[in-house]
Amino acid sequence: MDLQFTAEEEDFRQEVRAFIKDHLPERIRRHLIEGRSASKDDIVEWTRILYKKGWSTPRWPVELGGTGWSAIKQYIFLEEGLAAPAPELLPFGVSMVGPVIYTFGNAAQKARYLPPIANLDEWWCQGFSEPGAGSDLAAVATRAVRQGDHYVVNGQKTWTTYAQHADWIFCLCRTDTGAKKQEGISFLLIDMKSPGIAVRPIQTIDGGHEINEVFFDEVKVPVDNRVGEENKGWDYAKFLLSNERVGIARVGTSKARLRRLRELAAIAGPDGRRAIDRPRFRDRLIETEIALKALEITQLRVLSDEAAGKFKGRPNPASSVLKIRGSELQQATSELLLDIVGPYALPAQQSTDGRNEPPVGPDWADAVAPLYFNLRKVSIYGGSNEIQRNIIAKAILGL
Amino acid sequence: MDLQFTAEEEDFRQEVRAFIKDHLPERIRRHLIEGRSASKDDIVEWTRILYKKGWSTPRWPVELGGTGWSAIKQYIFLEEGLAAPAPELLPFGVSMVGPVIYTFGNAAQKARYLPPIANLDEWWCQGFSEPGAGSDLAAVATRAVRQGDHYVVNGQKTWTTYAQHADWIFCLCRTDTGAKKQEGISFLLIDMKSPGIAVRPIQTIDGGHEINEVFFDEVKVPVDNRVGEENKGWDYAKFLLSNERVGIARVGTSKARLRRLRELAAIAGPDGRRAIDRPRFRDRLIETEIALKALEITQLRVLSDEAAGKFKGRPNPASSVLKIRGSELQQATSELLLDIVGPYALPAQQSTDGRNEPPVGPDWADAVAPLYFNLRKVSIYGGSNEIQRNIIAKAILGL
Amino acid sequence: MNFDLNDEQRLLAESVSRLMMDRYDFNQRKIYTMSEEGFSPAMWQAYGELGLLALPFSEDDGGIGGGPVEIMIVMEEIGRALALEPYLPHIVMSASLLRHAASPEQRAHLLPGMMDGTRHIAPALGEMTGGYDLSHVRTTAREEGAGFRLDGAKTLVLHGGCAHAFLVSARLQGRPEDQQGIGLFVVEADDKGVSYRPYRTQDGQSAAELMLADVRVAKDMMLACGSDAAPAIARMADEAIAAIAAEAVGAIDSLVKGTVDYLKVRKQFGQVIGNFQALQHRAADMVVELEQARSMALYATMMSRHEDAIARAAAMSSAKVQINRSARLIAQACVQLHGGIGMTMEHPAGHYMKRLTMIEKTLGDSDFHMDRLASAAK
Amino acid sequence: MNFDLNDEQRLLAESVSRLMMDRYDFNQRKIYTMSEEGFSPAMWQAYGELGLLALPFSEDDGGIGGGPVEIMIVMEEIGRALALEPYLPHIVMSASLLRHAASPEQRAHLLPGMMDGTRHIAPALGEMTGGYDLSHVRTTAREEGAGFRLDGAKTLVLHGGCAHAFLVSARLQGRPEDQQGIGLFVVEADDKGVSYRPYRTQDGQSAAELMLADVRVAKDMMLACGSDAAPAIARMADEAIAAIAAEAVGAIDSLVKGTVDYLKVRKQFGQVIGNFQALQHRAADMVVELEQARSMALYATMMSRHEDAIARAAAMSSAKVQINRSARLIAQACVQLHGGIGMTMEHPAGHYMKRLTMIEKTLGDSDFHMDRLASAAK
Repeated sequence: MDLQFTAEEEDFRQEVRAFIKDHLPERIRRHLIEGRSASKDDIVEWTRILYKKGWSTPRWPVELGGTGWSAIKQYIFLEEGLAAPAPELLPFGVSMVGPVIYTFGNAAQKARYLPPIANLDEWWCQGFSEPGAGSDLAAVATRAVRQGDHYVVNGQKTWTTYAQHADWIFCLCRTDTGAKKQEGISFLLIDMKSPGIAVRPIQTIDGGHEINEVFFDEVKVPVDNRVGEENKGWDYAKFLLSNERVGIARVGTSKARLRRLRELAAIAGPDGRRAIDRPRFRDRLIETEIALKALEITQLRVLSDEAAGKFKGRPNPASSVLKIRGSELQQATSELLLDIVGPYALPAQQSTDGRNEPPVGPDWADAVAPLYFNLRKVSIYGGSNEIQRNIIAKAILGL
Repeated sequence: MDLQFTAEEEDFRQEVRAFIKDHLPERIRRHLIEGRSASKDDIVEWTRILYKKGWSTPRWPVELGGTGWSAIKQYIFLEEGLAAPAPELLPFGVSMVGPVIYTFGNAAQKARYLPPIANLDEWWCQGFSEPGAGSDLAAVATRAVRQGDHYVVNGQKTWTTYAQHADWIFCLCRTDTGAKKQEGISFLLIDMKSPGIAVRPIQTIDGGHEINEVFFDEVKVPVDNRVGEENKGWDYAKFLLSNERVGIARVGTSKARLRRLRELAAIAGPDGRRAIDRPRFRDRLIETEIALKALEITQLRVLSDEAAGKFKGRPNPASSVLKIRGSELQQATSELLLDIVGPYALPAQQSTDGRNEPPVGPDWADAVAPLYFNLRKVSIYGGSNEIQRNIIAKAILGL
Repeated sequence: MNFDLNDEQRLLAESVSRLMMDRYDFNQRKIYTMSEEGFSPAMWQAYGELGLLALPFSEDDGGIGGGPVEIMIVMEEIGRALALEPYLPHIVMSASLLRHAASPEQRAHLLPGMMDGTRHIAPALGEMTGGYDLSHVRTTAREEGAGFRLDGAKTLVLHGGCAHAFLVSARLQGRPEDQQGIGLFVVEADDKGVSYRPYRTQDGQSAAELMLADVRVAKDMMLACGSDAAPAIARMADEAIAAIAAEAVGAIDSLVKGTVDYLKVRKQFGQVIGNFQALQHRAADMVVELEQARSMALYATMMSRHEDAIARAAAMSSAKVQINRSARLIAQACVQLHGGIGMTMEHPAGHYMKRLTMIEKTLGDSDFHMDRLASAAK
Repeated sequence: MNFDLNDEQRLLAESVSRLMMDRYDFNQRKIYTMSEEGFSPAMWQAYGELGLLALPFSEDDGGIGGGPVEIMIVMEEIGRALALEPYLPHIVMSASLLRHAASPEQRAHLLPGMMDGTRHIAPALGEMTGGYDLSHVRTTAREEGAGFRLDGAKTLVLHGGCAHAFLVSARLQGRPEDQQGIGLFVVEADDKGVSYRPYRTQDGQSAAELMLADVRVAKDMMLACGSDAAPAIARMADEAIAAIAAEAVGAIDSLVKGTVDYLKVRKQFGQVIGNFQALQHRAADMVVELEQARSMALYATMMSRHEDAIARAAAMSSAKVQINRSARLIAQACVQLHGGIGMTMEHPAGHYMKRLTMIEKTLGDSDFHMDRLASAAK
């Protein structure tokens, strides 16, 4: 047991940190540190900078453009990016459909789809959730009917993040309605420019537009766009979902936000008082810092266990903690921001009024309530925290 | 809507308070305020003082010795007793079996059993729970087989509070094993001196001895000792349980404990610091006070609704809160005590060593950890808080 | 002690409830939010027709003479409907200030327009440097000629954009943090030197920053309390806390009901999700929080006109802490139980969360009130 | 970075675990608690045979040279078994003090008896007026003749009743709260003027109050650090926090396992209660708390010998706060899930709760450590 980072790992951290410092546009960093979302252009710009460095698909196999980094280095890279903060790599390509394609796809699919993911020349979105398939993800109702060398797809996907930007969508579609729920699903890659696709924005309560409904009306999809075998799509979906072990806790994001809170808390507010001098706030801040430190160690334990090949085939109890505590702590940091801002949580974003006046209250205040509202999602998506508790109870505790 | 106590109610409060002040032995009050349990002798002594005043069975019908007080006055009487603090009336007689007897019993039973309850000449205990019937109270396995004018009882009861002091036990016994779980149960009054009864103490982690197992081995019980009809005992049990609406929250106890905490927090500890000057402790104290104020109002609302005959036949949402929040707040106050005492929670009661030295640390310190341990029971007994949440979900929310 | 409504109060509750039912469904509300005012002027007239605008004013002043219980009844229905009209600032708060600080003549001058709905009068008390402390006043009022000259700025004036006049606190003497020396002035929105910047708030309502530069106010437009307005302002804040607590309870109650209804229809894994015990218990916990909040709103109502300012303030701070806690816990739980749909603008749940979050931030957040209670306890 | 045990460490864990399995079942433990010592002297010998008593001492001193990971391994097994032996105070804590503050000659004098299990040496540092602050020392050490004269009292000396000698902090100069001027002295239990009052603690262990009245200590029985013992005491406290954190994790882990097992066999309403989703989720929450506690115990182990005293203290305080929180939440949840049986002396659950509650109270409760973190952050 060696609980320190090695010198090599520390060197690597410095290298990553220096690279980000030198190459991340300050405009983007500033935007993110205020709790605002990265724009499409920001993400594309940063991904291409990383691509040039060879860092845009770090977990992929080396022969496909991966870095060959150890799990710990992957973690350090991820954390430094979140801590900067830099935009996150768009997960739908790099972490989701990319691994499915290089694991289960054929040679033509790999050649066609992987390079544009790496350079973000093509933007992907995820077509899993449906109105009737939320926590019960296998309840897919969208149909794909084989007609010659095409499938004809009809149905609806929802909660589709960034569908408005997307060139492609990967979809779970039901290809056999007679089979059991988890069987009879196929994994299709669908060009968003296909006739019959309509995207309807869903406005969320934070005032943002991240998610959409996607409607499929007699959409023709070449059979060549199916990954792997027909009716085996659920296996690929499970592979995809289990792939997102590290990073889901977003420890780096929460750390960056806590650092920001420390800074803000040390500045006197308009009333001349510093938040850090309010014992109730200070105690909650410290308690959140402690919980986050614990989660960070938990995350390192999971990485170390993975590297050591432990828990093969069965769930690591520590990994189950990542999603639950990680989402809770992201939310907790946004609540601390909400509490530090005081009455200036009230004014809504000036930009929505089309005016260009200075904000009311501190210049970071208008992003605070929207961030709080927005982050309610992290305990809902990616398997709600209720689903996570079911998983712990059943898979880990055997209840 | 009139949210103030009436002048008459305020006068009544003063009368009760003055009576308790004048008549409650200081030795008993001191003992209770330190968080220690009342002894049998304390309870008997205080009950007889109340009996002389006509206040030992306040909720009973006036013709049987009740006071005829309004619900609000009942509440005031209860609260003043808990706040003093005075020993609580032994509930097994006054609040449990007494009402069952005067509601469902025959004239001979009323004449025989009620007067000794009122003066606490006879000590009752409750034979409901069994090893296999905890939350699932109707799963009674103790058998009573009719043989002529007797039942022969075999089985075991557990968690029987104060069985070691008891003259009588009221028991749920299965008299028909063929019927559904809730049917086939009878309500028997059993003399604890009957041959075949054995009481085994259960020592709890607080070091106290409140509860017991009671074993029945071929115990003969006259049929005359059955209350009401054979096989209808579950109805009487439900009546008994629903009778304990007010008081279960023990708002008065928690109030008295919070007052005590305020006093203790204002005294410098051995390290020269006052707990009230520790912001974290102070905030938790204030938050608990606020929650308790809310619960007190909730309790008054329930009383007012009852007096107005609201929610007849269906549960009052506010009443469901009483058990859950009431038990949580009792526990919270004991945790505050645990936190105020610091390292002097560690030494165990000197008295158990048979020594007679002054305690280590403050003279109230040795009772703190046992109280904390002991009060874990209040979220378990009387229908665990999990059961209470089931009740809210099903009976109130219709889930 | 009795918690029952009398016949008149029951009637009031029913008529407000019916009005909201008829004219405040979710889609109508959406249309109101998109209007220029950010609420419905027609509804404001309807409030007037029901007598709600005259409710808190005494019969001597031509009002209805409703007390805290009546205000509670109205505010609870407003909360239930997520109504957008400026009833809290322009009626409850302004009426309280005028009741405690104005002369009968001043009231005779100001009230008729408020009661018939033609004039909105907004309290403008908070300042950037004061946080939630309304007795912190830097805006100055200097006697000049036959009146006063006001200079300064007021912040977060609720529904300030549509106000015809403001009740402005300004300092006649002393330092910004002094309790003494504060006067209250009626400033017309079109007075020279008055400018304001209205904006929307996160909950779809609106507020404004108010700037006063060399604004002349006639002597009789200083309220009758003279340079001792702090007690009236404190009373107003306490009454307003009781009112907003009732609004919060109405909103919470409605949100919990909607969530429980959703649990009964939303199916996953082949059954309604309300069958899942973990969700049932979460719903049960919401009931506990709701009932605790309801009790503290009642307590606030009961104590809001208590004569002992210290006891009153302690009660109000306690109530606000409980309300803030319940609002946050329940809003979070309800959105969670709805899943994604609860985060969309298309579903009411998120709108309740937004209003409840802003209620937390209005009239003192929990840190502010805990501080008040802690100093009082010292 | 790697969290795996090496082969030797794995062997150590297995052998301690086997010892506890063989000799520390629940009934045996009950017998040990009823003995005069409050633990098992035979077990202490068994610890010695396994090398545990020599574990933290350096090879130069004749020990095994185990580091914080080895201590963590042993303490975790002690926690799991609820073992009663004074390993924490008499080995972990005393060894740390001697490592940081004694001369090789002093160690040569003191260690053999500790390592072969014949002598118990108990740190006696806390004082009534100091709370958890071990650098608060009123006990005085005055130079007199060829040695020192000690006067004062020490409180809550863990397992002080069976100690053959004490490591006593006493002030050579300065005020009680000064960091400077503290010396550490070896005081034999049978020295003239030494008296103590042993008592049981709530968790079935024991402690003692130690009184020193005109106790003469020879010059060479003052540890080598002279009048600058505070840093050594602080290091000891930090190492002890790492050790007790590991004990807590062992206890919590065992308690959670036992509770989950109980959920699988206890039947109510015709099924095992582990089928009820609300209880499943409660169990899942315990896993989350357990893993967080485990991570912070590892962090404490990692940081316990960090050279930067400020960073080290912050890490230890963070770890203790997390451990205290997890210990309380999990103990409460586990007793609740057991129902009545969990509150009886006949079942292990309550005993775990008692030990975990006392662990909260040892080496600083959460208020103490939050205060430390808050002052550090200022």
